[in-house]
Amino acid sequence: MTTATSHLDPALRAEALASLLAERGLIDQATVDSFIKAYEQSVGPMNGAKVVARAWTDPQYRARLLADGTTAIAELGFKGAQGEKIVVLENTPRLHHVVVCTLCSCYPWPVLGLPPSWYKDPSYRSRVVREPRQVLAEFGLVLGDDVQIKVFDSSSEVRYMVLPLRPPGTERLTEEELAALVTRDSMVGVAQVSGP
Amino acid sequence: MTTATSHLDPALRAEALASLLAERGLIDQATVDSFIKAYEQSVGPMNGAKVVARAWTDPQYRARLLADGTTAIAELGFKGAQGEKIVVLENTPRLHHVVVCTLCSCYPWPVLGLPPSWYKDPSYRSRVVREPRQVLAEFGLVLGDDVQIKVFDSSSEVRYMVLPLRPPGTERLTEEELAALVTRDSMVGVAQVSGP
Amino acid sequence: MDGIHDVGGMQGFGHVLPLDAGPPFAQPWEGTAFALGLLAIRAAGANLHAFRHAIERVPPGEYLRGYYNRWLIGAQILLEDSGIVSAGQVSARAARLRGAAAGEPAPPEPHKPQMASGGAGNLRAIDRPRAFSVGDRVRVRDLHPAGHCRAPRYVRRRAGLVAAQGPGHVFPDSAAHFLGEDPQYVYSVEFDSRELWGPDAEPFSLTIDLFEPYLEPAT
Amino acid sequence: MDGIHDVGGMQGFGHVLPLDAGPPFAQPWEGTAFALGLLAIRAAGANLHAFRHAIERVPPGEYLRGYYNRWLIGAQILLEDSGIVSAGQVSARAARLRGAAAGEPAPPEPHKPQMASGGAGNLRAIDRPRAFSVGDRVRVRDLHPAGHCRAPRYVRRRAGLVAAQGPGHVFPDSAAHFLGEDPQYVYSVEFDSRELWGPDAEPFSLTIDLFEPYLEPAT
Repeated sequence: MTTATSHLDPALRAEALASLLAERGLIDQATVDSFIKAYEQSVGPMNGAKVVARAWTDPQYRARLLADGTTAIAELGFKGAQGEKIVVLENTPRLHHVVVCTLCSCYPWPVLGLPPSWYKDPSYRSRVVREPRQVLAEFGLVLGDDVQIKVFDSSSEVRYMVLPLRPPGTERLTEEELAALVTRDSMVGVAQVSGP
Repeated sequence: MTTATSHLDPALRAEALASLLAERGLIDQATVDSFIKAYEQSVGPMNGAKVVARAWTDPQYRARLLADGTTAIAELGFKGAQGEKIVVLENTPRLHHVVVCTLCSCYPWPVLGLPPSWYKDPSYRSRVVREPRQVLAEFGLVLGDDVQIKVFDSSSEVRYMVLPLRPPGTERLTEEELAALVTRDSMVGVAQVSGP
Repeated sequence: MDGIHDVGGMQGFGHVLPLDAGPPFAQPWEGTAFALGLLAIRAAGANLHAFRHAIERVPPGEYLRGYYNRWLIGAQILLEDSGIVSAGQVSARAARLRGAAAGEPAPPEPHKPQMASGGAGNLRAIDRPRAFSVGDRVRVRDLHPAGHCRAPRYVRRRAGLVAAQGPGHVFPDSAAHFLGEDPQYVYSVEFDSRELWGPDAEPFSLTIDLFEPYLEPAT
Repeated sequence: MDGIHDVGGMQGFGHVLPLDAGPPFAQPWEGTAFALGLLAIRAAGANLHAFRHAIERVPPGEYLRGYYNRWLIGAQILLEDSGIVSAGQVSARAARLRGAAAGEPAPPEPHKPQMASGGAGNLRAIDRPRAFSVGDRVRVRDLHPAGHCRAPRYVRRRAGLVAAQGPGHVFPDSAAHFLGEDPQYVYSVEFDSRELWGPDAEPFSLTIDLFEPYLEPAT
């Protein structure tokens, strides 16, 4: 074992590593800040929400999205790291998809941003492949026995995004209003989209 | 999860628990001290060493020990918790035994006392059932390819103790002198006994 | 329970610790923790299996913080299960011991579990025939218990030979949950290392004690 | 590597965390850690698989101390592997940042690993036929690799159906060790929950992407 094993406060470890890399010219604060800003401001579930809203309102787009998620998502301008190949999983009233990465925390960054804490936690990762119905219920999503559950464990560079059910009572909403309803959790498959 | 999960300094947790149990009359300092003293002073590998030295010098005892370890060990006065049934594993020049408990840290207390740190550590527990030769080499015990290794994972209340090889050059030693050579590590199977 | 305790064959724990012959208790609190564990077992129904299962339920991060830490938290969980202490009490008492003026919750209602016992210890005479003989080829069942179980993951679905017939024994899977002793025969089953770890494994044999319900004839 | 990262099906981690939509970085150091990881990958050979494998080698106790902690230590391990920093340097620098007048060891000799690349990303055209078709019944091999591997323990030795043919893909088991891209076909394989967890399992299906070398025809 290296002394990487000696426990350090992570904030201090980050500062020490950053300072060593800066001396080598391998890091500069502007680059660090740009990475942070990108995922704090530009890349997040609002991207995926636009994809979902478009699919809900444009049947041809929906067909393209389900046939080739990567390309259809790129139409809206979303691509980049962790989005080399994105497959979209369509929920129906009788079929519910939920996505996990048991081995690390793979996640479709271009459409959903960085994964939330619960997705990266060993509890979700360990349990959703063994007792998904129970896990979803703990999250507040109680599915009927007539709903089939498909769990996807993303273990290659293929990334998965769920196309949730469009909630009833949203027939008159615009695409933009629909996008505002779509939550990150619904695109991972641990929640459904509620009406306005 | 209960708040048992909230991290406390273990010394403080021990003090808090002891104080709560004392209020209920479930613990008193004299009993605590007697438990500690027993395993600090009376019960330890010196017991097992006496068993080994007797087996090395008394062929009939050796035969009884290998046939029924529990009874033969009790002849020398050693019994009690974690010694309900003890099986003795005889090393030979061509066969080496090593003992582990992968699921917890089961150990033959009456003959060896409480387990040492390395025995309880996940590294030993995880690795010795997968790469015992490598683990023994890390401990400094390099066995020839002509020595067969048998690993015992003690997962019931049966406890195992290794009868190590008597080292050469000890023909004239008394039983007591022999016992002084026998180490705890040799009775778990991670070392051999060296001559005087 | 497929918990953090089931470490057989796991990788990544690094070098073994040195063969250090230090004292049994490196620090005073470890001795207290040891005694507390024994007294907790006594107070909570004299059930060693329940204590082991409590240790298995120590949160994984705490489990890996050392033996007497998990032993101590295991004792606390066992006592919580029995209504002898509550977690809130322990936290509050700890805060008070550190000088905080914290109030303490009322003690819980004790409900120490009881289980009929066939006698002291774990060895039991069983008056039914054994299912397996020495030399029989057996396979470890593909068990997925939610509760206590003494068949580690690394032997499940693997085939070995019965090397010895062990004693009749209180069944941990039942006893740990205070559901009765349900005595079962134990067998020492020997596995070839390549059956466990593939053709590139170091050559050795692994013997482990398995309860009759864990085993089925290997076909 | 059968490490702490392979948590699928493990028990004892407790309730899931709440569906909290907090900011991406709960504390400033987490953002720094995130960026450090990306920059460490870049500095150490642009190999995401090697970074994943570094995270797998984070000591288990540290691994369980949170995502950005393991990400950060993974970055450090990757940089140590490449001779860009040494662990002693990091500790010493940390001590100095805390005000200690500690000397620092000399920087190590960089030996950034190189691997020929067939292009950006991980998707690759493969000009040999596929071994499996949609609908084929396959079994996950009983793998015991010491290194990086993307077949988790919970699917090994289990049989499922090929649900989709995925892309050709750089093989993580090779690439993570800078041994070449060795592209392989990916398959989405669907398992019945009872095949994974026994007859009492919740009814559901589990689909996972597996590389061709992980699979064999199920008999």
